[in-house]
Amino acid sequence: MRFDTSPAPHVIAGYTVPRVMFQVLFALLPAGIAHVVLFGPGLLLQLSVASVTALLAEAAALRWRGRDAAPALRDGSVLVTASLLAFSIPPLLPWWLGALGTALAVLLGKHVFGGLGQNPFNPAMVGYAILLVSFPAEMTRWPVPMDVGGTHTWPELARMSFAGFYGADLTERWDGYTGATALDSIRNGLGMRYTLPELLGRGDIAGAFGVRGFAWINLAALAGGLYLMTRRIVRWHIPLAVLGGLLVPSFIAHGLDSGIALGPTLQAFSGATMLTAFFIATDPVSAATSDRGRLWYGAGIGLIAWIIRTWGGYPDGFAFAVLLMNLAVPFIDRYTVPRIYGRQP
Amino acid sequence: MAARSTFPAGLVLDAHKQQACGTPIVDLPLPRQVALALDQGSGYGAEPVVAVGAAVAMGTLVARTDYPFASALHSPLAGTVVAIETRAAAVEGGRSVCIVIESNGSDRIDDSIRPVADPDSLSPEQLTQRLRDAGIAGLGGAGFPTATKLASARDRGAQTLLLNGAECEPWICCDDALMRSAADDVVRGALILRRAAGAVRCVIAIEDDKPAAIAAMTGAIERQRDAALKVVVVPAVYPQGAERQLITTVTGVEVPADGLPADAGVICQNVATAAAVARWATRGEPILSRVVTVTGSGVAHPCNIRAPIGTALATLVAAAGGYRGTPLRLIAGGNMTGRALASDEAGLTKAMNCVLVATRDDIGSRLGAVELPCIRCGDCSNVCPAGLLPQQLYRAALADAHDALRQLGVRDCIDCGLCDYVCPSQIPLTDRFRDARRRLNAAEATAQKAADARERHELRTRRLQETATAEQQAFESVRNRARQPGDDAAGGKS
Amino acid sequence: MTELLLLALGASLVNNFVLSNFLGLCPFIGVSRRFEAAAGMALATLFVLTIASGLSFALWQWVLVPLGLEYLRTLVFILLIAGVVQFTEIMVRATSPLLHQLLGIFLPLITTNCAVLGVALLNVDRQHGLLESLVFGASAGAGFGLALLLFTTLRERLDTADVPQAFRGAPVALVTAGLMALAFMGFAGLGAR
Amino acid sequence: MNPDAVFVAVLVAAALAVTLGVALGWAASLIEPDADSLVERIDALLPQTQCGQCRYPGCRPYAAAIASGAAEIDRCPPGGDATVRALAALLDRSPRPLDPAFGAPKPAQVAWIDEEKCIGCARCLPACPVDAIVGAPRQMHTVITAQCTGCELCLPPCPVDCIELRPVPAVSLRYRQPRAA
Repeated sequence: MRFDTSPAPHVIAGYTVPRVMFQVLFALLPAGIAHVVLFGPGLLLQLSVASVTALLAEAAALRWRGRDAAPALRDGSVLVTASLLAFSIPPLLPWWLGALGTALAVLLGKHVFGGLGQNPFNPAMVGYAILLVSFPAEMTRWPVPMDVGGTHTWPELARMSFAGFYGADLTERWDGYTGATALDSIRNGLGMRYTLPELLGRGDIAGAFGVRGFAWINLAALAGGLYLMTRRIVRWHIPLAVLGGLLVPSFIAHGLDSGIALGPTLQAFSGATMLTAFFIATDPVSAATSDRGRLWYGAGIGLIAWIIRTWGGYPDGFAFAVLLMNLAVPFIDRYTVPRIYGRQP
Repeated sequence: MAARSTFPAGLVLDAHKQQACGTPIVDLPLPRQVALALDQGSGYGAEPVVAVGAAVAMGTLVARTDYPFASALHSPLAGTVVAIETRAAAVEGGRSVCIVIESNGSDRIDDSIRPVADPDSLSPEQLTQRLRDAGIAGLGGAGFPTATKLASARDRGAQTLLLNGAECEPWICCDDALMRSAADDVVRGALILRRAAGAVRCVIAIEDDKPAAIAAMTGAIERQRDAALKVVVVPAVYPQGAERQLITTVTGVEVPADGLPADAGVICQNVATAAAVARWATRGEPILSRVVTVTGSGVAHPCNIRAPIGTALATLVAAAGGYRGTPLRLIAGGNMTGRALASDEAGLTKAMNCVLVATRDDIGSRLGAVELPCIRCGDCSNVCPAGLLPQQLYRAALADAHDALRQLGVRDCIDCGLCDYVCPSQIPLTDRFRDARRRLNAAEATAQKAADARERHELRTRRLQETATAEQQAFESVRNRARQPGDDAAGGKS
Repeated sequence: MTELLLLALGASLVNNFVLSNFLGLCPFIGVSRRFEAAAGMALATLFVLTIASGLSFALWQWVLVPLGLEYLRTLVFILLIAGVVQFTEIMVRATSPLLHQLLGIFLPLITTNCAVLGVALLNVDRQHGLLESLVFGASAGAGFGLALLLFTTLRERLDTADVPQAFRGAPVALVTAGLMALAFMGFAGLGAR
Repeated sequence: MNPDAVFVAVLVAAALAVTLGVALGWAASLIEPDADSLVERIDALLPQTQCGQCRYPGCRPYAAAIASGAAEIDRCPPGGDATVRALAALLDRSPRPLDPAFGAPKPAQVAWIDEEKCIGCARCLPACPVDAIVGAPRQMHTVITAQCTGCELCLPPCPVDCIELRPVPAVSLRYRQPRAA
C-alpha cells in the first residue's frame, strides 16, 4: 500500500492566531463597558470607524502587494489594533481623525514593514502618537465622566459624543462639560504650584481609587488582563515589569515628597496604565523575545512613562514609552539571548 | 525515588497509549520473507557478506562493518538470500540497499549461536566486542551501535548507566510492555551493560504514567539485591525520553552542547537494548527481532508485537488486524518525531519502536493547518526543551543567515517538534530547521573545501618559490665558480 | 553637579542630536547597516565630539577671544575638527582595517557631521566652561551613538523582514528613523517645569 | 579691518594648520597600519579555486586588490552571487551582479581525465594550482576529485584534450553527525 509522506511532527495543538486575537478582543470587553458607561457611547463610534478603516487599509495594502487579503482580515489582528487605538483616543474625536490615525497605524505602522509580524513598532501607538503630536487640542479633550460631579446625564454624553464625532464645535453648547483628563488636570495644577492634596480635594479630579472615570476603566482592563493571563495568552513578565517600572519609582517619590509626587495607587489607576500593561505592551510582535528581555522591556516602559508623567510635556507617557522601548527591542534581544541547553553561559 | 530537576521546558501531550498497551506482547509467526536494510536507522550502512543464492540459518551473519556508526546484521530466518537490491526502507530518503531473505520453513539455528557461558568472566573490552559482533544497537529509536557508546563511555570514565524507560512520545508503548513482561531480562542486561561501560551505578528512568512498569522493574531490582541499581520516576513530560533531557532530569547535570553524554558522566541505553543484551547473554542470540508498537486509528487492533527484523510493515499491520478506515500516513515512530513512509513494503528496523497508521482523527490538526505569519508570540521558546528561540531561528532560516543559525543553535535543536505543536501561526518550524541545517552543513562543507584548497595552494606556492630560489642559488654558484680567477680552466684560457 | 547631569541628559536624550535636532543624519543612515560598523562609528564620533569640544573651547577661550578673532571661529573649528578626525582615521586604520573599510567614506566625513561643528558652536553660544563643554560634547556623542546603535539593530531586524519591494532599503530605513524621532518626541518638554 | 588683523588671522590659521599637520604626521609615523587582517578575512570568503578568472593570479592576490580598493567585488564567477553577497556583507557595500566580463558562474565541477586518451605527458601537473592531479611522466594521470576546485587551468596545457569537467558528484549530506568517538 502506498502512502503520502510529510515531515514530522504529524500533530499540532491547533491553537491559532485568530483565536488569540479574538480572546484579546473578548478580554477588552469589560473595559469597553466601563468606558461606555462612564464616558458615553463615543467609544463605540470610534471603535466602528477605526475597525472599518483598519479593515479597508489592511485589504488595500495586501491587494496592492498582490497577496490574498482574506486570511489577514479574518485573523482579527487588525481589529485588535483598531480597538487599542479606539481606547486610546478621546471619545469626542471627530471621525476623520480617528480614521486618519487608524489608517496611519495600519499602513505606516505595519504594512510599510511587511505586515503582520514584521512591524517593529506597536501600530496602534504609532497612530496615537502621530495624532497626539499633530492635533494636541482635539486629542486631550475628554468629556467629564459620569461617576463624579453628576453635572450631566448619559443621554447628554451621547449627544455630545455624536456632535464631537461629526466634528461640531462643542464649546457652544457644552463648554465646561469637556476638558482635560485627571492626569492632565493634575499636571496643570502642579504647574500652577498647587499641591497634590489640594488638587485631589477638588471635585474635578478625585474619584474611585483617586481618579474619576479612568479608575473604573483601569480596573476593568486589569480584570480583562488577568483573564488573558489565565488563558496563557499573556504571560506575567511584561505586565508585572510595566507596573513595577511605574509603581516602584512612584512609591519612592511619593514617600519622599507626597506634596507633588503621585502615589502608586493614583499612578496604577489613572490614564492608560492597565491597558498598556496588559494589552499594548504585551503585543508580542513589537515586544522583546526572551523572558529576561521582556522584563527589561516592560520595566523600561513603566519607568519612561513615570518619567514623562512626572517631568514631561505630555500628561500620559505610555504611548511614547511603548514606542521608545519598541525601538530598543532589537537591541535588548541582542543582549538577552537565553542560554541554550548544554552551552556555557 | 523521584526526579531531581528538569530540562528547560517541554509539554504534556495526549499520550494515546491505552490503545496498544492493554494486551500482552504478541509473538509474530516467522514471516515468509524479510528485507534487512543495510542502514538500520543510524544513517550508516553495513556491508553484505553473503551473495544472492547463499543459504543462511537463523543468526547467520549477513552484513558486517568496521564502521563505528553502523551495526552488523544477522538473518532472522533460515532460508536463502534471494536479492540484494535497493528498495523501500524506513530510513532517511525512504530507500536503502536491502538483503532480502526468503524462508525455507525450517527453524535451523546457525552453528555460531551459542549461549554465552559466563558473561561475567569477560573483560569490558571483550564484552563490548561481543556486543558489536551481535549487532546490538539502540532499540529506542536511534539505532546507534551500543558498542560504540560503551567504548566512549569507558574512555571518558562515565560512572552512571542510565536506562531509558521514559518512552515519552505519544502512541509508543513497546518499552512499557517489555518492562512489564520481561523486567528480569532488562535488569540482567543492565548489569552486563554496566560492566561493559565501566560504570558503577545503574539508574532506570520511567515516566510516572507507567505505574505497572515501575512496579515490575522495582520488583526485579529487589530480586537482584544490588544497592547500586535503582528506579527513578520522572514526570511524564514530552520529550522526557530524549537522551540529553533525561540525563538532566535524573542527574541535574547538562550534557555539553559539543560533547557526549559521557562527558556528563552518564551513558544512556534504552531498556529494550538491555533486554536484547540479556537475550544475547542467555541464548547467544544477536538482534533478530524486537518489540514494536503497532497502533493508530488506522489499525483494527493496536498491540505490541515481537517481530523479526526486516518483517514488512504490511505484515505487522495485518497481524494487528489489518487497516481500518482511511489510513493517511504510515509513520515509523510516534506522531512527534516519526518518519512518514511512502510504502508499507519497508521492513522493520532495529530502530523502529512504533508503526503508527494515522487517519484524519490522529493527524487532522496538521493536515488542516494554514500557515500564517509569525507573530513572535514566544510560545515556541516557552516549550523548547533545548532552550532555543525558534521564532528567531525561523527568521534566520528564512534569510539563510549562517552565522545567526549557528549562534542561535540550529544544531542544538533535537527535532522534538514541540515548537510546531504549539505555534499559533501553524508554521512547520521543525522542518524548516532541518532544512536550514542541511544547507548550513552544505555551506560549511564548501567552505572547508575552499580552506583546504587554499592551504594546498599556499603550500604549492611556497614549494615553487623554494624550488626557484634553490635553482637560482645553484645557477649563481655555478656562475661564480666559473668566474673564479684562480680557477684552472679560466687560468688556462687567459 | 545636578546641572551637569541635566545637561548630559538633555544633550543625549531630550534634545538628541539625531532624533530631535536632526543633525548628523548622514552617518546615521549611512553606517547603520551593520552593528560592528555602527559601534565603530559611535565610538569614533564620541571620541571626536569630546576631543573637539575640549580643543575648540581652549582655542576659543585662549586664542580667538584674546586676539579678538571671534569671527574666525567657524573656519578654525572646522580646521580643528578635520585634524581630530584625521587623527581618528589614522587610529582606526591601524587598529582595525576591517572597521576602516566598513566605515569607508563616513569616517573622514565625520568632519562634515554637522553635529560636531554644532556642538562646538553651541558650546560657544551657550558660554559653556571647559567641563561643561566636555560633558556636552561627550553626551551629545553618547546620544548620537545610542540612537545609531538602536537604529542599526532595528535595521538588522528589518533585513529579514518581508518589506514591500517599494520600501526596501533606504525608504523603510527613513520611515523607521521618522518613527524613532516620533518616539523621542515623548521626551519633549522634559524638565521644562 | 586693518592689515594687522588680517595678518594675525592668517597667522593663527596657518599656525593651527601647521601644528595639526605636524602632529598628524608624527602620529601616522608612530602607528603602523595593519592591512593583512582585512586581506585574510576577504580571502576566507573566496572559493579558493585559484582559477584566475578575476585576472589576478589567485584568490589571495584578488583579496588584496579588493582590500586596497583596486578591484570591485564582482569578479569571481566560481563564487557566484553567494560570494558577492558575502563580500558585500563583510565590507558593508551593496551587493551587485557579477561582471560578465570575467565569465559566467557555472555549477560546481571537477576535472576528470580520460585515461584511455591520456598520454602521460605530465604537462597538466604543474598547471594545477592545488596539486590535485597525481601522475608522473609516461604514467597515467588522475584527478583527486575531493581536492579538485574545477578551475579549468589544466585544460589548456593538455595536448590531447583528454581532460573534461564534470558536475560534482552528489554527496548525501547528513544533517547531524552522530557525536561519538
